[in-house]
Amino acid sequence: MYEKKHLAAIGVILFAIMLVFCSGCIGAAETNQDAVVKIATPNEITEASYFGNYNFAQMTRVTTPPLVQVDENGDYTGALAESWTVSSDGKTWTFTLDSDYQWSDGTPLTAEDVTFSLEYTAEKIATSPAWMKNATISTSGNTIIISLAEPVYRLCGDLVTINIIPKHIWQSIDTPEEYISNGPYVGSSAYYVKSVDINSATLILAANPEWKGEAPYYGTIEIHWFATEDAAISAMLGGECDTYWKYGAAFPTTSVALLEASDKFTAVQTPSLKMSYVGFNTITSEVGRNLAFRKAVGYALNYDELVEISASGYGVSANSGFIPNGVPYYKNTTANTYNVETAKTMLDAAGYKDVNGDGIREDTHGDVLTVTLLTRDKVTGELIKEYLEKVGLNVDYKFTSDINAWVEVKEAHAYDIAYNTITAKGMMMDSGWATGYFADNTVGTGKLQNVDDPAFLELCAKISTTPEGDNLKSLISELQDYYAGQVPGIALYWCTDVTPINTEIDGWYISKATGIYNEINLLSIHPAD
Amino acid sequence: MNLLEVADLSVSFPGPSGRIPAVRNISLSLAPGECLAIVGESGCGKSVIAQAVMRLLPEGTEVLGDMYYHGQNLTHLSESEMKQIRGEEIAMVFQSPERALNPVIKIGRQLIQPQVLHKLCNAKDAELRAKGVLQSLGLDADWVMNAYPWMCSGGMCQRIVFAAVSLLHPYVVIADEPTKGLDAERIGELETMLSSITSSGKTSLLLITHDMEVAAHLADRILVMYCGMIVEEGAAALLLAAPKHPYTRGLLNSLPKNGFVPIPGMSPALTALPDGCVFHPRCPIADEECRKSIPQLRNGVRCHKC
Amino acid sequence: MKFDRRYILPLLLIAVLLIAAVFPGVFAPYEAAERDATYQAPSAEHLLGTDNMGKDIFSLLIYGARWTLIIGFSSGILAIIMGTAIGLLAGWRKGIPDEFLMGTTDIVLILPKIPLVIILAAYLGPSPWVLILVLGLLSWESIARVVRSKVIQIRSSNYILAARCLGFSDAKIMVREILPIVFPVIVPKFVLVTAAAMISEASLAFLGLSDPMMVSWGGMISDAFTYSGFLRGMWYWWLPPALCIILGVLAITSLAFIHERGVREVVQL
Amino acid sequence: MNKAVSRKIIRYSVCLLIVVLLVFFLPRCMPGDPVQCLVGEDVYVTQEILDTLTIKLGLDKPLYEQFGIYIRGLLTGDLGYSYTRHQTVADLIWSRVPWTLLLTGVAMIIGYAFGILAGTWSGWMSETKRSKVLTAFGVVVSCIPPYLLGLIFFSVFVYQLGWFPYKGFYETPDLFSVAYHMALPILTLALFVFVRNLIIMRGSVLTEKNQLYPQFAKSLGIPRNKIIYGHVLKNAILPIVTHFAIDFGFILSGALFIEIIFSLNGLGRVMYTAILNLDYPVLSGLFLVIAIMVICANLAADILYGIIDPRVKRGEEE
Repeated sequence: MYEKKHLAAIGVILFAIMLVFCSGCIGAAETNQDAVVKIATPNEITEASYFGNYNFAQMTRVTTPPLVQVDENGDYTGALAESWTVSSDGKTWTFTLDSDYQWSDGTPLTAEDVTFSLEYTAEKIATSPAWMKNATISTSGNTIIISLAEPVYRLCGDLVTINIIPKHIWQSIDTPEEYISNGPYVGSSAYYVKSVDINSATLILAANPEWKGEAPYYGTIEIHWFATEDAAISAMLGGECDTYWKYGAAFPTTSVALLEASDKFTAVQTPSLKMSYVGFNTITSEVGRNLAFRKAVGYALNYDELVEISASGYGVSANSGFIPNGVPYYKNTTANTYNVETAKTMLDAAGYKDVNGDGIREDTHGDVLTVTLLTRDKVTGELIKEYLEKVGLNVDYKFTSDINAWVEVKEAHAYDIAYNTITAKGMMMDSGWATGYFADNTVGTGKLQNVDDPAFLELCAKISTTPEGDNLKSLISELQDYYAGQVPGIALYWCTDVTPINTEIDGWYISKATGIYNEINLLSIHPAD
Repeated sequence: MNLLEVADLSVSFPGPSGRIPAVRNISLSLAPGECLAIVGESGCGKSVIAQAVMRLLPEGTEVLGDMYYHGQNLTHLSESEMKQIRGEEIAMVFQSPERALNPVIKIGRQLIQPQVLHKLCNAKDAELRAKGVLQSLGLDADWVMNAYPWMCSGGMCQRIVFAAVSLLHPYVVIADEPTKGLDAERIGELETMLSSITSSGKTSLLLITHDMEVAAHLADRILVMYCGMIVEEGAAALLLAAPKHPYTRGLLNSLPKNGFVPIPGMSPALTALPDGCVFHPRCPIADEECRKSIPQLRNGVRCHKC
Repeated sequence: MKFDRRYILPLLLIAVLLIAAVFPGVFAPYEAAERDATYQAPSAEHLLGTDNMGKDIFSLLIYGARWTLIIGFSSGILAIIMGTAIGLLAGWRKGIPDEFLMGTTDIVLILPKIPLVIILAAYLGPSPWVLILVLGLLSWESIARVVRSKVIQIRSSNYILAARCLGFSDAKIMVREILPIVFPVIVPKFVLVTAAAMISEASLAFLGLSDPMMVSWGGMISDAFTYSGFLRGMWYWWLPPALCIILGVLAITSLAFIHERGVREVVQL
Repeated sequence: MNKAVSRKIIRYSVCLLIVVLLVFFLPRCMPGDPVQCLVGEDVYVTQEILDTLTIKLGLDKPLYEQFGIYIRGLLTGDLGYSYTRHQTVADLIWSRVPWTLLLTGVAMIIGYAFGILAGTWSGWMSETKRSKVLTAFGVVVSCIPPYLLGLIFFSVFVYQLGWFPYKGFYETPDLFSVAYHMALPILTLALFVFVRNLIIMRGSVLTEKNQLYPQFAKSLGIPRNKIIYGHVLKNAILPIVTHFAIDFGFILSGALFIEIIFSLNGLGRVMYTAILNLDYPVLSGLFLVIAIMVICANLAADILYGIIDPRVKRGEEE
């Protein structure tokens, strides 16, 4: 008996390894319909609306996968698409569908569904990427050809967020954002959404009977959402849930100590694509436009303490080139250093002197130099405020408790310095390499978009239209030099992701973009022997 | 045998500096069909006697002495046994009948409930009996039964309270200051009702009042109290015709028909009683002896000079 | 009037809080912004440990008294001024002010205060002043009522009549003769409003509707809740401010209770 | 209908009018673009939607016409549209109201029943040690803000002891599961209601105890329990009914906080999410609905008062 189990486990592990390297290959394991994995999350679904609720959309992505997804290294790998090619001019993208994916209600998944999904998203969803509106999409058998008006090389970055949905269900729904249903939702991957119940705060995924790929071990995946991160973590530690997941975020670093105290969980640390930074308003702010000022601020920030306090030690001081070590085309630029005296000297040199000797600097007109600091993180915001005050700046502290109020101030350019974080997904978006957070010609809520320098925007445009290769490499090197030289923002630290691993389950696969809640992981996890 | 016998009753209340004596060494008896009036100024402790007999005094009150009803010692009865005595055997008519009735319960229910609880009859009969009594008291029974006390006049409430008591056929009725604050007409009406209690010869009335005239009209015997003590007792006719104690004389002199002559001075506070005879500061004939020693009750009067 | 011994304990407690609020620097071992290692357990150095930013919790507790009490007392004072003025006017003048008072009573009573504060704070931005204004402006009605009835009761009394006959002006009579008499009845109302405002402040801080730069007890509890103080079992982080709120409110309300004898009024959230 | 009730109704109507005016004027008097204030701060809506909204709400017309449009909308149940949640505010609120009312209602029934009984007992036996302990407990608990009470209960009974579930109204939609999930939130709220009523009732009974009618009832041989719970309680309960006016608003607010702490998806969480997103239409609608609920509850209390106390004019004297 024992041996049998053992063999099965080895088989599953072997399969998982195989799956990692070649998704879509056929194994022999079977789904245990009674087995359940429970995931705790602080991401609340407030409406059972596939398009209307952001969190719900994130949680259903594994059941209606996009064409491509992000793997554990941050590279793109196939999801619904088995493979894809791009023409050398960057205008024609061809995707071949993986035949494993079939709709859970028995309807075959066709290229027609993909076309419908892309067009439907472009038409109905306000925040869809601009290229979609002008793209021509054609199909042939199980291939989809996207023809673009302008070359787009970072297309995959956008495609990872566009779910491929069943045409026969959605074509009759005219206002997708208002459509509410408690399920089931037809899915195409190994799982489909069986039900969502906002009263019990539970989303239930069930194994897709039509799935042609390797069968997952768990027949049911339950996602339970809680009022706070703490409640979710304590539910996990208390054994109510098997693991923890939060969209766009790793395990809260302040609670990692608890994981280490628990014998059921271990904390796995992985370098993250996430980071935090301060950006300057280089568009309308007088000090923000002053390079000397920006450089001086770079010396005023205590990077070590920021890692220690705002990341609870789970982070690494960044360098001025901004892009985290581990991201393709990383460049070793000068490291950020903390030196109050240098900062003061540089501010003096920039003309911001404390003339009247009251400890606060005056601007070039002789008025008190007031710097507006925008933040939505209480802890980091307070630290930065303190650092700025230490070098003699008068800080007007604008704390907004939520993203929307933050966005309002940001859009109005009513700040000089703003604190912000870059998500793993955000790092890849737009022209990639965090450019979307700076370029003022992008759309999106969480980005500062604080640079309108034509040189920068041109560089971004070039990057997005350059295929991978040496050309791109030199452009990205140039980009990092721009960050280091022009200082549109200062990287505070690169995050280290912590993922709680339940030692009773094996086969964990942690994606760079979505953590453990990804299609590959759901297929590979199985009970540990 | 006497219906009610109170022997050597003393009652004291807890005060901020020691106990306050309200009633001291009172003894009295009540024969069937008899009306005994306890007379005295406000605060002399006469109402305390009534509450002591009914055992209605608040917790913390010290009650010494014995009270016998039909030879049964009331002081030793449990609360549930006492509950049987109250209303059915000994009942009480309070002053200000408007306040004695529950304002938010219909009068009918207030008349029916006690009868049912004492198992005198079932609810249906109780209603009929209540209506009968109300009618005999000259009230519109159907209206009253469905009315609330606040809808009734003082006079009506008085009759209703009387009805509530008489419906239980008690053997002793204690009327506590029934005439306080009433006008002459209502006093007359009340006297008629009270005198009807003793008319059968079975029920006794313990009348507690400050009003000598009411006592004169109703009582067979009169007991005069001053500062928690009996100062004089005797048959009503005799006592009224020839009062012995100077206080009794003073009370009679203060009646309007006797010239409205008030007793000089005020009753002392119970916490600061004078030495000797408690009445001596107000007594016209007091002497050295009165100031020093407390007189004993002899031949129905407590006075050194009589 | 004899001094009631039961006043001693609550008054002492309030005095301690007041002193802490006025001179926090004297008692707090550290400055409010001073930092050390984060998430420390209580030690001789940090009596109640340190919070997520490494701030000394004991010092924060002392600094927190200030805003909590300012909000409480300012609302109380505002309500007192409104209530006394309207009550005096209504009781003295009868007529329109009186009608107005009786008419607005139900309305002011019914308006759900917490949701109102929330909607105002959402529109106007989180600020202690919104809280003070709303709580102060919506809590005057019970004060106005007692003042009014007291004024009606005494306005016909002899010495007031005498004062009027002597030709004193209304204003003078009010200030000289009536205010001292209504004063005892408004004191308990004042403390009840104060207590209610302290509770409301703590509740709003929990919703994130208080100024983040303002150290208050409600804010500390909210921080402990947000930065996993509960999860880490750091009771010394959230329990002391919670106790401070409870004891502060208790001390203040018990003044009213003792004053009113019958425990009739309840603290109003 | 008698005069007192009609007078109350007039006052309630004025109250409702004030609430409506507040909700109407707040977004329109804020600095900046009223459309943005009506939509909520920074949700992504296209200019096209903003333009249709301006026309629909008549924002280009004078205020009185806007008010007319607004009132017509209200009368047809239109509370606005939440662009952050892609739902009409009315749908959003009505779908959550039953749960909040369930929480509030059950907690109030428990809290009121036990509070009244215990308060009566405690008032009648006010000299006993047990009554004093209970009263002290009541006063202390009444000084704890309801959200803190919820936090403490959550921390002790859920975090530490694990006796109750972490979230949700149920696991599976059946009675047992709902009861298990709602037990702790209801108990928390009920405790809050309980102590308030305990204190009011105790004071009220203390006053009634010294009246003559309980003495008279006792002298008629009516047993103590019948006097306390039959006679005294009926009189002493009147201040509870009077206090209901203030209390219902507080209890409802308390329920909102408790929902937030216990992850119950009722009006409280709707409010919390709306605060986080500065979703003005939802906040305004919620305020309006809560005000209407409070007014209805007060109307009910007035009618109840008339039933318990036939002298309705006594309420006027108070």
